[in-house]
Amino acid sequence: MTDGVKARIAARAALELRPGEVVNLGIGIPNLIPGFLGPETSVVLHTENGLLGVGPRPGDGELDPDLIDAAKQPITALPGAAYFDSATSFAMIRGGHVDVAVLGALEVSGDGDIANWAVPGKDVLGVGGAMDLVVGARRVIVTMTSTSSRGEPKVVERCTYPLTAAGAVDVVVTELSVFRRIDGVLHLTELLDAATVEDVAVVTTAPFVVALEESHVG
Amino acid sequence: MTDGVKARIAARAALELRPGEVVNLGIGIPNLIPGFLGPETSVVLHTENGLLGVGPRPGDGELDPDLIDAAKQPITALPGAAYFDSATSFAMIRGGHVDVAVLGALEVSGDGDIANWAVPGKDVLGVGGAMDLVVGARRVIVTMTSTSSRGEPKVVERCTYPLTAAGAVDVVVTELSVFRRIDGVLHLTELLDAATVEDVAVVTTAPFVVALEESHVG
Amino acid sequence: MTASTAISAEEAVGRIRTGDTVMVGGFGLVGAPLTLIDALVEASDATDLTIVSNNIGEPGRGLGKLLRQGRIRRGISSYFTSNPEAVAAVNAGELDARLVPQGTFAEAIRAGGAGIGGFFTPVGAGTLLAEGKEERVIDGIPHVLEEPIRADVSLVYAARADELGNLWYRRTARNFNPLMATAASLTIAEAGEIVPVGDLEPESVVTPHLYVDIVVASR
Amino acid sequence: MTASTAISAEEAVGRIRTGDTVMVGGFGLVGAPLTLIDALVEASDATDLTIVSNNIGEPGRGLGKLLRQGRIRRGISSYFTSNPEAVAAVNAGELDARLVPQGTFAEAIRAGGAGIGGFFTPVGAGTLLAEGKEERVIDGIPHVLEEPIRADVSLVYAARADELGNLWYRRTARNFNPLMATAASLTIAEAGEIVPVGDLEPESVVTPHLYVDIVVASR
Repeated sequence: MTDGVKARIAARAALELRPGEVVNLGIGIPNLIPGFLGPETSVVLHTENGLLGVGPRPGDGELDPDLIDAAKQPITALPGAAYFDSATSFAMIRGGHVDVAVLGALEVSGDGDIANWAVPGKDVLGVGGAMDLVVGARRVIVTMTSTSSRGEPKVVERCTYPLTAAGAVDVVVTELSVFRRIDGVLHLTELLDAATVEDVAVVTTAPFVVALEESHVG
Repeated sequence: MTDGVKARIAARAALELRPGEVVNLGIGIPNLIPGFLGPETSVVLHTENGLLGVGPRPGDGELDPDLIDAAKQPITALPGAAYFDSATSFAMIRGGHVDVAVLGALEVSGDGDIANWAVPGKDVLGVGGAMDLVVGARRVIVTMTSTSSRGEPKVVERCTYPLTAAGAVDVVVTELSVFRRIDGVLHLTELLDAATVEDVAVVTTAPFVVALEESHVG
Repeated sequence: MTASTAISAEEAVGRIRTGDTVMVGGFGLVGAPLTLIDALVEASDATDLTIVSNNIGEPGRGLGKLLRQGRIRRGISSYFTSNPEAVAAVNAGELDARLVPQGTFAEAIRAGGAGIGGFFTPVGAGTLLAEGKEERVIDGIPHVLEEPIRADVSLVYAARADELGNLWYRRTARNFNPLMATAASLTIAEAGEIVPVGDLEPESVVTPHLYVDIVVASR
Repeated sequence: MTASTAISAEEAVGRIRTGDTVMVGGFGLVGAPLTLIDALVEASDATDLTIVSNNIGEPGRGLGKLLRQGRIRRGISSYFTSNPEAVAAVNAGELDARLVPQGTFAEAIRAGGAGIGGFFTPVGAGTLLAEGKEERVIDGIPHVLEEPIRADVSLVYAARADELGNLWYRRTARNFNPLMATAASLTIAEAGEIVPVGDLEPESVVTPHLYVDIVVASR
């Protein structure tokens, strides 16, 4: 996956976020989203290690060893920020107070099941906050490429990797398209970057309804 | 019950508190205890409405409408105090972080059962923090007169009033004596104010072992 | 979401509907959102309310006003006794009272806001207040299963709010307010003072703004 | 009780015994009590330890040092993966790993300190991490029952402590520290700075001193 592909997915996912929403961004493509929100955005970023009001990456003179995000990268805090402990942070998540979680995935099924933490046969030794976020956030947006590095579909009929949660995903943004789960059914609602329905169907094993809306990009 | 009797019970109960302990005081006789601790005491008072480090009653110019104890009376806060919300306050209590609760009772049984919140046939509409305190505090000290206003024993074989908790009481201080539960058995350990074992036995229907220690008072 | 600071107390409590469950902060009248309660009393006709509050005010004060209007059908509290008129209403069959130990009351509201489906506590086991509740012995100690408490609307009081809706509480006026702010579909905060964004120290914010929908200044 | 400030880091960690369960604060190395960990590595021979910490340090840093000494028998964490040597130790059968979702991990420690006997959470239901746990459908949503987590000793880090043991945390170095301070039989706090009683604002104290047994200054 090239940086250009990642950036295009992040740019499209950024359009899903509404003014004033509280959003938690996962590692990888989601972490590129702030670059597409603009400096005047009213979207508020939450990081599960204990901060509401995440600001941009620090400049050289601004580095603070006590200020990191959940990816353990240095960050800044915006005016109006608040710090809290981890139980409080996950109470926010599990209690439905975080509006949106954007995260990557290994697989998403047509039923909204998501697998994004463990690969069978490999070590299953890190889950972090993934399960809490996909269960708790009001809207779950997955950003990922349409196929794995081995070319296998990632929007699948049934997840083969261990689940993070069942029925949790609302929106999937890939380099080819946007899928939305509407009344429990997967809908292809937008084609990106000149992709065709056929292009999407070839790399998607989940059944889906084609219901194209007006495009948001380009 | 005269004020002199109340004060003598409070004075004796104050001797049960050890330096540095965190203590929650109930309404009535327990609230007289600070007067017997002395200004240099290291005992720290907790009030369940959200303060550790309760100070003396305020003088006329010190009254603060935002600063009350659980009896809704005005208080002050000492240097080193901390405020917290009610869930945190009761997490302290239930989690065993409050060393001692001192409270009044209608009845205490030889098994350490306590009834101090409800009278059958009357309204059962106020429990407050009583159940949390007797279950959670590491040591529960009951201060009360040996008999009710109608002359009925209050240290009883079996509580007749609705229980606050079972097996919770460690020490009972009345105007006549000190009882301690040791290995689950009620022991008469001290006679107060020239009372005799006979005086105590007459107003006590709970079975008890006589095991007098050296007196702490007088 | 971030909070709105642009509407009046009357408009804010206008969001309360007949039949709603409403949480109201405060320990007695300390930390109670008196401006919002007054607006509810004077400018709303929502009735048949379930009130979740540690007390039902005092006679003719705070929630005691709403009680006199006969608009409270049910109360969930740890201490009705502080308002003799609430006790009288229960005895007259006009108020349905659910009494909860104070620590369980606080913890159940926290659970309601924190997405916890229920919790076991040793408090109340074996007493009248455990009747009808699932009991379980854990490590030799009897526990009862308590359900989370949630509401349609929470009315809370904070000494200071910033324009985003972050809240800071003063002294013992904190009490149930931060818990109730988390446990309702709509949280309306009354603030003694509304300060610009950035004026509250980020480490000292007790209720981050994502819990607060509307901020109204105290009158 | 109020805390003692008169003993050294080495004496403090000397209270840890072979076979103990020890909680260690920090998210990665941020907010980790590095002075106390170093004292445990250098001046204690307690072994066969169960470590409760979000991560098992990094290779040769923080708890990673204790891991290299072979003194950790069991880890309870949400993310072992941040230390490849911990992963290798698990695969070699030298470290017994219990993986817990991070929010459940935090909540279970809070429950341990708060006298809660267990709680139902929707997180993890239907996944590998729910295996062996009681499941229950509440309001149509599958939940799992999680047990509280407690320890013999907690090692936490705070930017500031006062001489009574009240603690204040800076920025995201707060993380698991305030929770762990509540959930052990003995809580040892490392403080960046120890200030006189009265210097911390009472509304800003995050860990009141009744949770803290010993305070040691960072080196």
